[in-house]
Amino acid sequence: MSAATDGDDADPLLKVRGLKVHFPITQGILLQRTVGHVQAVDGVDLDVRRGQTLGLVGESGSGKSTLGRGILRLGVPLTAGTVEYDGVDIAGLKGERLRKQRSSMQMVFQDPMASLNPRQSVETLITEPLLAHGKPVNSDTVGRLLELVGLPRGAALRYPHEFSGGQRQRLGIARAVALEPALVIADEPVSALDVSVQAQVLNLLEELQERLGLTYVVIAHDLAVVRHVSDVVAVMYLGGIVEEADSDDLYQSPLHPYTRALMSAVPVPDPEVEDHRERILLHGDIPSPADPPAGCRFHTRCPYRQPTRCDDERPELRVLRPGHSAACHYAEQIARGDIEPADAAQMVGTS
Amino acid sequence: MTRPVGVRSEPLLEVEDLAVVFHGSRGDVEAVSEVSFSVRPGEHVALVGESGSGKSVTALAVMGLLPLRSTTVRGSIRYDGDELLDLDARSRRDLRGAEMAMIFQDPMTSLNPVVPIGVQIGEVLQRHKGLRKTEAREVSGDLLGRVGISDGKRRLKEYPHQLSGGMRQRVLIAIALACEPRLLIADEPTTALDVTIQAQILELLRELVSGTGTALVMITHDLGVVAGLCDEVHVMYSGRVVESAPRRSLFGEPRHPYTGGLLGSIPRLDSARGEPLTPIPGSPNDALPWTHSCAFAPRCGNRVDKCTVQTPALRGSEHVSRPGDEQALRCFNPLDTREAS
Amino acid sequence: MSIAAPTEPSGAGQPTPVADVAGESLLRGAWRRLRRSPLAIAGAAIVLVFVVVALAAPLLAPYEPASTQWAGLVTPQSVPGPATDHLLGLDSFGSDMLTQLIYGARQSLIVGVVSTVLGLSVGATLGLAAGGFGGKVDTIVMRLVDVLLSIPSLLLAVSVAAVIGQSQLSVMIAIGVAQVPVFARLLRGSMMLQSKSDYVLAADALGIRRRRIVMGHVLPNSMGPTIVQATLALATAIIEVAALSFLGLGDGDPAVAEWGRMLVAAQERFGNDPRLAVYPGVCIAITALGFTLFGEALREALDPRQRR
Amino acid sequence: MRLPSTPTGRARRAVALFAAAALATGAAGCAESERSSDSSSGSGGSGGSFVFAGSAEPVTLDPFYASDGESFRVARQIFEGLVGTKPGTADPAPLLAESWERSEDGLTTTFKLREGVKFSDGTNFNAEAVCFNFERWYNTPPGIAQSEDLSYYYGKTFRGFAKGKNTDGIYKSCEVKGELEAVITLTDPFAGFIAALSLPAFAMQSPTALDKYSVPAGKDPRKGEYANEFPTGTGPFVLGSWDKGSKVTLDRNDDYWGEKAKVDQAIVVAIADPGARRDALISGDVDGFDLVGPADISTLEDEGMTIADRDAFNVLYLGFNQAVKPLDDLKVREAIAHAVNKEEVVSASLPEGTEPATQFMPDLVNSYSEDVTTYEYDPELAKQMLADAGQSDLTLEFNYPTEISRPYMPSPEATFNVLRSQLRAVGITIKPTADQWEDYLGVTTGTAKHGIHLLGWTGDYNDADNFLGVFFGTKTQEWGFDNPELFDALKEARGLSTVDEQVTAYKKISEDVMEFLPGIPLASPVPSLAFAPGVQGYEPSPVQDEVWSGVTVEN
Amino acid sequence: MLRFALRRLALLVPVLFGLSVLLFVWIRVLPGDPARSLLGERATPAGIKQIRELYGFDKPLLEQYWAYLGQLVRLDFGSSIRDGRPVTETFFEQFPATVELALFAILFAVVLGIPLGYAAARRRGEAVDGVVITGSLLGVVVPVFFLAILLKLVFAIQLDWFPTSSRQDPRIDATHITNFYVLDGLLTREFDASWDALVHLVLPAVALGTIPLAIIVRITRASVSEVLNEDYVRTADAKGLHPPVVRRRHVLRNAMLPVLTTIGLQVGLLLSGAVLTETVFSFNGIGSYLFDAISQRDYPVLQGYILFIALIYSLVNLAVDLGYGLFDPRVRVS
Repeated sequence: MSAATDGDDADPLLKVRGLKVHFPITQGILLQRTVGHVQAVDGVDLDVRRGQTLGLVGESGSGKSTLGRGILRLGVPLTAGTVEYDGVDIAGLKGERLRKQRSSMQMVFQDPMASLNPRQSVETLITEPLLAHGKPVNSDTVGRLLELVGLPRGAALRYPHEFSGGQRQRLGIARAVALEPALVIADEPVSALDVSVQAQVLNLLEELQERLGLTYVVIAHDLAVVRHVSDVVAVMYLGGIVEEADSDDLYQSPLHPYTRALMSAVPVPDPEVEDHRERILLHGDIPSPADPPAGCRFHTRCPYRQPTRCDDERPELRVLRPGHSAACHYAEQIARGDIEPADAAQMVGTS
Repeated sequence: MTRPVGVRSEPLLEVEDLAVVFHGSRGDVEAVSEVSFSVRPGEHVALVGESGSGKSVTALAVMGLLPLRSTTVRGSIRYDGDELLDLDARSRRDLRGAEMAMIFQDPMTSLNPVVPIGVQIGEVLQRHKGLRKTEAREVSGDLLGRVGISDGKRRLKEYPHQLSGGMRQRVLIAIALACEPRLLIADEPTTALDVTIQAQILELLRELVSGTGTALVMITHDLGVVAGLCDEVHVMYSGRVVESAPRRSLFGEPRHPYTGGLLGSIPRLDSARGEPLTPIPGSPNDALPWTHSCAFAPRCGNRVDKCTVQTPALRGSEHVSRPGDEQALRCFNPLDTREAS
Repeated sequence: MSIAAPTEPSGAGQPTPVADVAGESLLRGAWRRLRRSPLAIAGAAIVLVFVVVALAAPLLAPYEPASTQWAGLVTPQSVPGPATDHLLGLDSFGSDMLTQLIYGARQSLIVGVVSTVLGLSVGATLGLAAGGFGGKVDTIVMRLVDVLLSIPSLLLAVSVAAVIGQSQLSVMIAIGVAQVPVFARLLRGSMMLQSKSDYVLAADALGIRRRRIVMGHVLPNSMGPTIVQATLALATAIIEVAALSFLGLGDGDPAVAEWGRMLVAAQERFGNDPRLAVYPGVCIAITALGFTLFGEALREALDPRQRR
Repeated sequence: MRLPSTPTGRARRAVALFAAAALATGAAGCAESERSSDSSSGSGGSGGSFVFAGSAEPVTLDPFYASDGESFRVARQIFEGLVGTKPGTADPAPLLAESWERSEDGLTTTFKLREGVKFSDGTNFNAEAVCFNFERWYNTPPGIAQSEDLSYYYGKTFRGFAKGKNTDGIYKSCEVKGELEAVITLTDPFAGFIAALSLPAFAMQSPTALDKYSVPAGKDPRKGEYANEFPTGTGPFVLGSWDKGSKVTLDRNDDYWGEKAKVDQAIVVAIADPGARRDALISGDVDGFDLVGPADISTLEDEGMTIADRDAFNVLYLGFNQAVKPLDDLKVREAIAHAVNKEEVVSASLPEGTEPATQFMPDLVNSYSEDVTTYEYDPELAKQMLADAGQSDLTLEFNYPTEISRPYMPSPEATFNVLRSQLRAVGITIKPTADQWEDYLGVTTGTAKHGIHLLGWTGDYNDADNFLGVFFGTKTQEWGFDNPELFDALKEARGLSTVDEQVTAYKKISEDVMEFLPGIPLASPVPSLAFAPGVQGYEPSPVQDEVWSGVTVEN
Repeated sequence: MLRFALRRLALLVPVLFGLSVLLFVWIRVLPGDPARSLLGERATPAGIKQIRELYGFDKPLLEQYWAYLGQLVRLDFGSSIRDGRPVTETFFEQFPATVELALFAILFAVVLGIPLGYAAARRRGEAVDGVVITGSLLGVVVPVFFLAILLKLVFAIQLDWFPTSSRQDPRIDATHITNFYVLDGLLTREFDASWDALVHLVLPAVALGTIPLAIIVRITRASVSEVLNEDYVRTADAKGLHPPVVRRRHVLRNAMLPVLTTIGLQVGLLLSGAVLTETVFSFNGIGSYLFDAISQRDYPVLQGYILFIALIYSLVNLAVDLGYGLFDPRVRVS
């Protein structure tokens, strides 16, 4: 959904405009001199509507996690842009005001073990944020929350290391929802879990969304996971969003060459599909965000790259059809099949 | 599948009733037992399972890489008809890297950080092919080219940290294939990589192995990887094989509740949005000991009373709905295929 | 001498992230591992005996400490040896050797504990300030620590002792001060490490106050290496007392019941009466061994890598 | 005597500026045989080398600017003065001067010089050289050279220089009366003049060499080329090399006027730690060493080493600070004197052969008195006297130095320890205050804040003023008393022109002092040297006037 | 790399400056004064005053520091108050001795420690491991000076295998160029002098090297057992390489990194230990001279030596960090 133009809905809960996060690269003898920037997030516009799930997908170095943390203002300094939450720009918040703001925006971390203080009992883990925000805590609070995430009430007195990975992630979720936030950003919520456990957590997230009316931003590298949970999916590449669309729309007809390549690369556990699927293999590695290519950031690996324009001009995220935008100069032509991939060998059919 | 499976030749590798016991300070732990499978030249076989299922241990046992001091390997591992477990350490070393090679999961840690990659490739050539240093360098450069690293000669001097993850995995593949082994074991070769890179590497593997008659044992937790690559799939749970079948049978009509559960719980890119997932309850930690029960019983939707008191044996049969496909199953109450489909 | 180098033997100079293991009940896990290790048991036994002897010295010792009433029996050439009324003989200054050894344990305990507590409290405060506030405070504190660390610890102790003069207090301060930079750097290092961990980020995300994050999350999880270091510092202190005595900077009273002092006083009689040096020397070594064993075992027990 | 303030206690005194060791070229085990073959190039006497270990490196080889024993030890081999000492005593004897004559008023002394003496640079020793030396001393440039640190003995003896802050010296002139006759004139009588000239500081040095290698004024004269490489005297040895931080090698002076040295070479090394010196001797690394620790004597004897005792020319005392009550009470002081068992102090902490002292000087000093008041060891009496003085519950601060060993005080901690047990026995509570040597000196001699303390002195030459005058010549914070009578008496005695007059005066003073009892003289500990069995001909001297020309080393 | 070195060197400047201020104030806070120690037990107040004026100790502290700083800028560290010798002269005369001793000590520790640690790691939990670990623990709990005395008593006096003290036999007339006696002997071809100096080094080096040995054993053991579990060692094994190649190229080369760091950190420990060891063996290094400077308040020596030591300590650690680059290419690039 094109953030910039989509006005037919109620106000989005979260509205990000022109967000940039650049980490300085410094060197120098006594005085640190900045010699460059890692452009982790470089100009992102994003809207998240209430009660919906936005999926952020991308490979390593795409800036998806930085974007998530930037939105939460979590240890990431914003270089530019605004983050409007519920109509209020929180990009400039600091100190106590930022801290207070946190109760309405929460985060679920990738590694449930690392994100829980091993010295705290489950009870403390859950009540601590409540107390920090002056929310009432009674004898039932912890039990109720544990039940909510599918853990036994008795778990309150135990410690994180006594739980399995899936259960720990449930704890992390319980802690996040304890503050009754409206927005939850889940950063790779299942990637550290065993395959057979991932579905449990995904289902729990969905269930909570329904029961609590949560709005999600789910960040993941696994397209299938994102596809499964999201209403809207934004695909990131090298610090920018290259395509954003309704989940089904995106998967059925991706418009950006990168999205196409990405989706074609995901193996499907079905021999019938695998044997007949066409794959687009991308050349080379993802460039470094410290030194991103000029023009379209994807042009170095793009099979549809066209002379000069792709190299020189950075494409804007454009609405190509309702609720579907992409940042590609030639999206329409590619979709129509007017432009063939330059290197036929890159297209691999496995059967 | 366009890959020629070839005639049913003699198995290159035959693992029979393999058991691996770790001797730890808290007593012995049987990490793997009753594992049998075989691989023919040119055949691609997958061992699939979650962490702790024993798939990697099985691979290490085949390679002879388990620490001698703290492990006992029982059963039989025959390579080209020879019993590997009867060989001395030296003879096994002679096989490793030459006849059989392995690619590891994490390209970040599997290369020695302080040795140039050229040396790391070259040393295996020097060891097994008796090449001299300069010759080894020459060949190493070519190898890098073959695994898709352009300008290979120049990069021989580089260190692992100067390469991206995908590059490193290519280097590891170059090392593994340097002596044109007849058996290649790939242990989660793409897990640590990004999706687009994963596709590159899988394609590369496919390319390098196909047509050479190299037997491939693919170890992975990712059923998607298996689906497009392997002929035969062995699903492991808690140290034992619970289901073996040709891939079409296995994916089409899984019989073991665990296999079925796995397939049902993974979100698929091609499934419709909102299609509910049916997770397997509990976690792999909940496994029971195989000794008097089915390890999967606590998490099993098809559990019957027998499951918690008796150990199911692995029984081979012809697949119910795919005649001609041999399968093996360790279950008292397998999924009804008609129901599953 | 400082035996406890500030680094871990196990890592490349980085403090071990104990946090991923040590929770209250994880301490129980550590305790379980400790109990299984024979070295830890031996260490603990030595420490226990030592502490009991130190505390019960008045009950165990046959005479008063530093009672030099037999000083006249000692000559430059000889010291009366074991006899029925003096089971281990006299020491170089005419006190009962056994009594002196027993009270020496008490002295070592006092010096060890006080100096370690001193070094720990000052060092940990500096480390906490550096790790907690970061920024300028960190820079200033760490520069100071760098300066202190650029002087070998014994020299630091020697110069401190030289300023304060010869007394038990000065020895304790000297040894304590020499430990300050070690503790400061160690705590600061593990706090920095912990600060980067996800649970700190998570706490921040939950809107927990910075103070509470530092004091309630980062600090408790960073204490592991510091506690280990403190145990090792006790061993170091006991040996360093002897070194300071050797260099003439110990407690000024020659008759004081202090092992290092006794060892040093006996040194000139080493050739003809080695007993005088060997007894206290062995006491120092065994006690230091006890604390070292215990500390090393503790380190291993708290080390997450041991759990693989 | 001023000894180097280098700590020479047990341990840290390990200023091993040089040291000795086995000539363990091969397997270290065969050190003995190797050494003998190595040192057989002698042309006269027994040949070979004599390796001697002192406690510190010399400060300088120009003895005029030295005041430490280690510099003097080397200087005595290279240089000779007009006056020497009678072997085995502290009494002056002719050396480069064959005789001397003093005028009635004690102001003029005429020296008749020995004939045929040459400096080792080949120039003649004569009256001109004598006057050159006296003038050189008198004209010491102001500044660092005149500091007490450098020209200590000249300042003490002649009390002033030609230029600078202090020009009230007693030196007036030196006159060349002939090739071999020089006349020295003083402005005030000074009975100890001749004895003082036996100090190595007043040794005769070659005018030619001094001129050649002269040190620019203002520079530290101890560090010049002369003092380091070309000290030129008339002695039985000449400087071979001074390997800084390692050793001083002395070669035999083959042109020596007297009996030539028997060894080819004498090597002086420094081993600060007495225990290490002992070990070095036992293992054959050195042939002899000075300042033997009392505890080591029996060990050394067991190992077959020879111990040579010097007659004690020192005194160790327990001082009272009368600025502190009740030490100002004579009764209390006497009580303490009766409480001290000197015999036990000697047996428990001092070298064998040491005699308890009765007064503030050793018996070798000409003014030693047999009639001083003595205080018998009588603890009961002591208790009674304390009770009488109303001090039966007396607490005293007891200052003593640690980690230091002085010839008069080989192990102060042990001495303190035995004294403490004796004082405890009469009911005195002791509050021990220990300090390192330099701090200790600061506290006991530079402040009024101390109680009873241990200190002493080693004499330089046979002159009671060198003891009594040093201790009680003026009001000091060490003693904390003001006794103008005593001060005046000492001043007067110093000015007496003949030795006989002086002896009478000093005996009287000594007796008075022992009645006044400012402190308790404890003993004159015997300083010992130790030698390997093959060493012969070393003559110990109470004032360390030991020249090694007669030493032979047999391996 | 060069940039890194320069940066580290530049960082030394404020540290050393801070240290010089700290030292200056610190040293003058010490009670007692150098005049007293110069003049001994019969010093007169006038004599003391004279000395204080001569050396400017009567001037205000700031003025003294300013003057000192002025000297420092000209690289003049002043002269010892005790013996008048320039600080730089004595330092460079004695420092080679300490360095020689420390080098041999660390050599002893490394040559013995790494194989022992390796063996213990390979046989973790077995008897060999137990013996090595217990031995290394014993190594650190015996006071250095006590060990030194024991060694001397047994090997120098009882068995007479080694000399008891000093750096070289005084009877040897050796030429000294660098003051590293072993090296000097080689340079001048006076091989007997070189050998003699070497023999003199044995006991002190063993005494001084024991604690580093114990620490190196333990670090090596820990580091090797960690590296043995690394994936790349498994990769090397999977290549079927010969065990010595695996050990040398893949295990030791990586396991040496923490050992190297530790060796760097030992420098301080060695200097501390050197004070004690030099004392016992009358080994003429900086340790004992410096120690006496403390007790005698020899300000110039104290200041100069400690600054030198801090500088050298920092430089050694810098060198170790740079040396890291030789072993670890990851550091080399950054």
